[in-house]
Amino acid sequence: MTGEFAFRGVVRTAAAVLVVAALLALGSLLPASNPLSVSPFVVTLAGKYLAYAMLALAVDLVWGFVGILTLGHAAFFALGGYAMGMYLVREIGARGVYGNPDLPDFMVFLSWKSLPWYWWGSDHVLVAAVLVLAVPGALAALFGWLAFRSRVGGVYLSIITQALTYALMLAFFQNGLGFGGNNGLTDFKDVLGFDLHQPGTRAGLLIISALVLAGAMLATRALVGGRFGRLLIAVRDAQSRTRFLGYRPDQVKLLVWVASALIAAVGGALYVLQVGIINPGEFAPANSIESVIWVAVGGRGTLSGAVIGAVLVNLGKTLFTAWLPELWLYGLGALFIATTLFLPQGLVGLGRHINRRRDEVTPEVTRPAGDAA
Amino acid sequence: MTDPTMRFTRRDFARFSLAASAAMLGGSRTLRAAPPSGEPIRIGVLHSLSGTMAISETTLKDVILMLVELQNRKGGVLGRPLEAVVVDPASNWPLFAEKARQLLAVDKVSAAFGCWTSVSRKAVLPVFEELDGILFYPVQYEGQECSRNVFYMGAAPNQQAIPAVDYLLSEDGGGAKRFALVGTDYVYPRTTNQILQSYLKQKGIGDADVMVNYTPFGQSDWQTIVSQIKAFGSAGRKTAVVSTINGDANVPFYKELAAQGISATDIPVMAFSVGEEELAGMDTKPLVGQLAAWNYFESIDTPANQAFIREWHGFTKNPKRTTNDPMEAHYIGFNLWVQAVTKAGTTDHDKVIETMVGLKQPNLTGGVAEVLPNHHITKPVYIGEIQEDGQFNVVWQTPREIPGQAWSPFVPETRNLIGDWRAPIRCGNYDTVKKACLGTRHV
Amino acid sequence: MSDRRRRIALLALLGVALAGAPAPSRAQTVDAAPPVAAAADPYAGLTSPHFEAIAAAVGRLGTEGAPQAQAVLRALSAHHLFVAEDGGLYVREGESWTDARTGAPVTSAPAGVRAVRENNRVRGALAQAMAGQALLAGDAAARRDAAARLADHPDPAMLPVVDRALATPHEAGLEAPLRRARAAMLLSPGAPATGEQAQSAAVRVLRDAGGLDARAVLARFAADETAPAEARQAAQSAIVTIDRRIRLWSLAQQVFYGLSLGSVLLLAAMGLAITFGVMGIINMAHGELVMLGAYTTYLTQKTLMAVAPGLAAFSLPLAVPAAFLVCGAAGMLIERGLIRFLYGRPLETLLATWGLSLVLQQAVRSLFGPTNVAVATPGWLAGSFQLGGLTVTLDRFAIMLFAGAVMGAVFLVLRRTALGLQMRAVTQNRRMAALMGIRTARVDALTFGLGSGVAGLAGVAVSQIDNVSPNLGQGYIIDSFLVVVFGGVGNLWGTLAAAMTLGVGGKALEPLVGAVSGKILLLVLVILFIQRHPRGMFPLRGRGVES
Amino acid sequence: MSGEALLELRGVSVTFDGFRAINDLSLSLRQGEMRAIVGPNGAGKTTMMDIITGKTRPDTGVVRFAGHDLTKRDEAAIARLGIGRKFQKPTVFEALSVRDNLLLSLKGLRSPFALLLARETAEEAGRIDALLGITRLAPHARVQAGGLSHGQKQWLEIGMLLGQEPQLLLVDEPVAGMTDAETMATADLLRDINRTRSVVVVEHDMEFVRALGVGVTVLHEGSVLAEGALEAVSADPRVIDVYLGR
Repeated sequence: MTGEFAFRGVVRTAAAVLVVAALLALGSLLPASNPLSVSPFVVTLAGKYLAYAMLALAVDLVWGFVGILTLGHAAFFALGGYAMGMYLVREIGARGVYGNPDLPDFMVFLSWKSLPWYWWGSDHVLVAAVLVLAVPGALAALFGWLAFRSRVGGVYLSIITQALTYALMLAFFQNGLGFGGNNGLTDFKDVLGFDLHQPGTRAGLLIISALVLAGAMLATRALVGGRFGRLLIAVRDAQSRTRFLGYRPDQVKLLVWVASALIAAVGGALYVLQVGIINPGEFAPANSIESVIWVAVGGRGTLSGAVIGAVLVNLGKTLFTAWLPELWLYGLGALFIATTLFLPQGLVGLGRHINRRRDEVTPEVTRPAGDAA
Repeated sequence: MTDPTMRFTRRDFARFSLAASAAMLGGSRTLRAAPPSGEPIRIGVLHSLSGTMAISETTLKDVILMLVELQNRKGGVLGRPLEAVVVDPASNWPLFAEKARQLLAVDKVSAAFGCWTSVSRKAVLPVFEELDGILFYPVQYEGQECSRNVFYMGAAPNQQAIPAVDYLLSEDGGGAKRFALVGTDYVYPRTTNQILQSYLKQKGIGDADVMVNYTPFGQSDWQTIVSQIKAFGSAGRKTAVVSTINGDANVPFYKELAAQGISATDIPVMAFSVGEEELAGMDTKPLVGQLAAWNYFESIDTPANQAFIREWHGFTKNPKRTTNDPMEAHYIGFNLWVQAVTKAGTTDHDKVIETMVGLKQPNLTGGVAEVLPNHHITKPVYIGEIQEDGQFNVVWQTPREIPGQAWSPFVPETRNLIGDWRAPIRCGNYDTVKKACLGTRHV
Repeated sequence: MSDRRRRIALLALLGVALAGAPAPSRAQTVDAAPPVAAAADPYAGLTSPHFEAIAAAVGRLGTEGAPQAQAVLRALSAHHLFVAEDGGLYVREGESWTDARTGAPVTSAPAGVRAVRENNRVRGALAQAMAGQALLAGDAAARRDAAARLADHPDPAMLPVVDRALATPHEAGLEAPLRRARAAMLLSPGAPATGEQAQSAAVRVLRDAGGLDARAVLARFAADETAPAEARQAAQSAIVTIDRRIRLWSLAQQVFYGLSLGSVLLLAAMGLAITFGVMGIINMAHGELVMLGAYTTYLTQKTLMAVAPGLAAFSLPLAVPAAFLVCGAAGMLIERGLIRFLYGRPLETLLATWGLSLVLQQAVRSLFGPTNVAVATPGWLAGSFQLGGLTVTLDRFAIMLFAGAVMGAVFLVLRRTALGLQMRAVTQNRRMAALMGIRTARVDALTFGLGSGVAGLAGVAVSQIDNVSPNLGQGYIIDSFLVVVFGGVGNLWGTLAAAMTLGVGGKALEPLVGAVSGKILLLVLVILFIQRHPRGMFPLRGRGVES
Repeated sequence: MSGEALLELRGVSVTFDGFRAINDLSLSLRQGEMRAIVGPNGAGKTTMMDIITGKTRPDTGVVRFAGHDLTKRDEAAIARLGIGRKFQKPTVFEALSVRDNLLLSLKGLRSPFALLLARETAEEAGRIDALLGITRLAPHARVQAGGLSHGQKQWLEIGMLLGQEPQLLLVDEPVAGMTDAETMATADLLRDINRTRSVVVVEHDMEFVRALGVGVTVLHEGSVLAEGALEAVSADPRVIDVYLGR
């Protein structure tokens, strides 16, 4: 049956994520003398990868299963990040450089007198949590509703998603907007009273990220695994046919689109918690494109592939920017070219190719017609 | 799974930088003092080698590599060789934070030299404070910051912007009565312009005579804005432009100025981010007479500067390669650090930080840079006019070095703030009125 | 302690203030009795280390003249004027020295010479003085330029010169600028008292002349309390008149800006309209091809400078074919080496070409260094000309024409040539075309080559107005895609319309909401538009489109 | 003729930039009737289908189905009213197994939210097996539809149509590219279906139409040229004219 193998893969990958995360987290709590100890640097790094994996998962959900090539998903990621960032900034309170209990530093030194209204409540963790989901969700819903209702598809959709994130980037670059302009939000102190710089907190955040990611993977698996998943494939490959069967593909797409945006948003929130800075750069179209590439490298339409791709590509980036600062871009570029040329189905596809069984099919086997339009 | 790879990295850094320095030393293997020995002292180089900022930052990476090579030729530091650990944050701010963490936590560097944009500095600041590292920041910036773990080798606003405006107000500078403050929309221009506006008010320039305009990064179409400036200049009083436009957008800006026939004698443009390096990428003929304010110019004729330029050309094997202000800042910073380590007899971060304040290092223009208690330094200010050959002709300079102010007296919120990292204050943002250290960052 | 530092800072600022202490402006020095020393020797000022004195001396040479004045001024403007320790002034021609004061050649090189100091102030005075000289002695063209210069930079000290020029017989073309110059001078500070009539007359002259510079003079005059009230009134109303005129023209100006921005977008997008629009290849390396074009221009210019400096002015015309060929070849290479394996998989193409763009950027970075390279603007493209109240900048204007030409050429290729026919055949029905014996592979390569070549042409244009750096491409890729999609994929007219709409729209919004918000607004509008019209402004019709 | 019209088109016209694809077309179909639509290429057969199924909106005219105005509804709504359509080129979900194709077609759940939680019931399984039987695809139930032969795909699509349990089936050239045997079998199948449902068949193949033995409507240039029994129609000189271009 469709993607059965892939879905066994999902469980396995989720488990692997949990185990590795747990090991790293524990290792980071050991004294440095201990041979098994893990540098806190590695922990934050791992946390960052998992956050990216959430983004990749979100992209795979819409691209791999509904055939929407999104070039703007980082927008939802970043919005979730900003929502979390606002909360963390408020947490700093009077400990900022200017000791101003009400205003974040960047507002003080650009002589803001009071908080803009949209910052209201950002100091309550619950409000923040709601914002993390609500803002990107609402944007996705609005955008998706407009786009799918008027049947915007193919590259047109891709390009306007890109335009969307590009517009958001320009907007957030403006200092007038009240989100710290180019500098963004940073210099966070603690979350819920836990000092963000404590190894304990970091380990905890890593575990949480792993749990959330694993949860998201299983949730998406349930989403695409069941009867709804069949419909998704149907919509992806022969949209108009589903209409004549009485389905409304635009509703289906919208549902998945919003769900995907929410996953990305949560990823963004986790990202900010662990990386400690969010700024308009996160909206850069390049980031969205890269997230698509993670999925492609891992294997489109397999969920597990998205996670694997995200982790591996970013790991590679970390290593190469350190090993070969002058040359790493060649490596990265070559990687993308090679994957598309020689691994059309990504690493997971490769793995599957190696131990392929008869009549075992994956969504990727036939080219989605949806792509070409 | 990441841990072992990290160890790889560490070993690999060693391999990389050995290879690198070997390559660099190249011919120079012949001349050497007492060869340094023992475990090398690592210093980090945190400059973007790719992405948008590579334009400016790659050079600074090379400068540090050169200084390291020179120092090793002189016998290293504390008899141990120096080793530069180069990473590429790729003009990506979160990556800056990650790389900073790597340099401190994994490579255990004794000091890091890096960052260009304010946002990159802001991104790494928490990391350096958390892991108690040392960062030497080589670029002029907006001020309003004073961290224990950062040494600000570039100009604070009072060491660049204010004197520059004073020149424009002076008769020699054209006695400007109207000012167009044009900048890219990010923190440095915003803050600088805010400071300049209140300064101009003090000088009796009304709001009506000040025009402020912000453009996005990489703005490439300046037609409208330049024509606005032109119109602004037609009010019958001498007009000048103060440009805080970010490096990349300058070329199209100046091209448009030239195209619309605005010459330096009509409306001079005073730039804070245009140096020799940027000019090297421009057709300078139409720019002659346009102004820039820096603490260093390649054209300043002192023995120290001559020697430095000679080294640089030798090191880059390119007799045309220019030098600029941030490079001098690195030169000063690096030597100050060497002094501090030598004086403290250790690379221990706390000891080095303690030792830094009060150290003096001759700069390349015949003056002396002294490390102030607020971790800024004293700098002379020069105003240069662009010449056909892409160099600056110094037309004005401050009578003596100006001490850097971390907090601007022209911003109401920071009027009473000072930074002083010596006992007993030990605070980067000390309120001289409340007699208290604001915030809790540095406790 | 900190207070001590504060005090130092204040001292420093004080020093700064002193350094720039107010000194009498040149106009005044001219009218006031000249400094004692200068009276004897008009050149004395030049030897001073102070810009003020130098400028004053230059001014006086321009107005009062002196035996060697012209030669000295020329030497100064060419940086050939030197001061010796003994205060002697010398002109250096190559290796030979002459005494500036007498013009007599000196045998031995003078000791301890330094160039006479220059800055904007001196250069300004110099330009004035030279203008004065030219007005009396230059040829027709020089005289007209000089008159215009004096009109735009009125300086009462020059009044006698202008009067002399007016008195001597001169061609008709010179009358107007001279009158304008004279009027402007009469209204400028330090002008001889001429009475209210003369001033009002001058005001009228300037009002009819119009333009920003005239406006500046009038504004200054109107603000001057010492001037007679009626004349100031007249000046005020004149300003209003001029402003109205300027506002009218500014509309046209905005349109011009919009169109010129539009043509840049058009050039950048046209290549994409072929590769993406016609072939359906999402080429993320398109921007990098534009960059290659720009670097080709740079290389062409550099080689010309090296081998035939005389031809340097023609570097651009030569760069056009060069860039087209280089990028076209690069394009075919990409198509053969990469894209042909990915037909029917547009998204993989996107990813692969994205990777490629990274590689290309880094390659250029390694080859040419990360910093900008300087591409000079040839003289014939520098500056601008006035069209009524419209300032037309030459480089922008040229780019408009260029864009039009390229557009036309592309149309010809697509509509009138066998290749174009085959291209359309292949893109519409590959199998059928193949069956009809069209070598589709070859056509693909050529089509992509054409698109890439056009991208290269865009690079040539962009090199004239923008950075030439490894990041150049990044700045154009998004806009290009937006233009093509907005216009309707596969429709060149659409691309044209979209580019111009975005250009003019952007420029119309910029003065209203600012550059940033303008761009954002435009993006949002485009998004909404595409959601109303999912296939852009000019959608392709017919059965084929659906699938 | 007895029985009120199930499907009725009255004075329907539609133009695609200038070209009149359907020109004042009127046609009505009784409950339980099977009708064959014939006509040369470009006669507007497919466009007519598009109008009925809501893919194309008519410029003028009335389209009613069992009392509902179809011109106001979109594809999905019309399909839910009970009109099933089979395309000329068989369109099935190639990445899904035959069984999943049928499962998706089954009448019932259509809202995405409902589907999220839905599991396959025994009753549904039964219906699927039945359809597999009818379409002779039982052996291939788990095969990916993309792997089926052309004829099998045609049948699968018909099976999906039945799964919708529509009152009216629109079948566009069902036997294009079929072997004679398959063609005849298809004819039987359609007659079968017609026992319970109304059917409109668009077909070139006169043999097939004859085999169906039903009333024929001849379309020409977007409007009805002739209507009636095959013999009568094929005797009609205008029809011969159109077909043989005499």
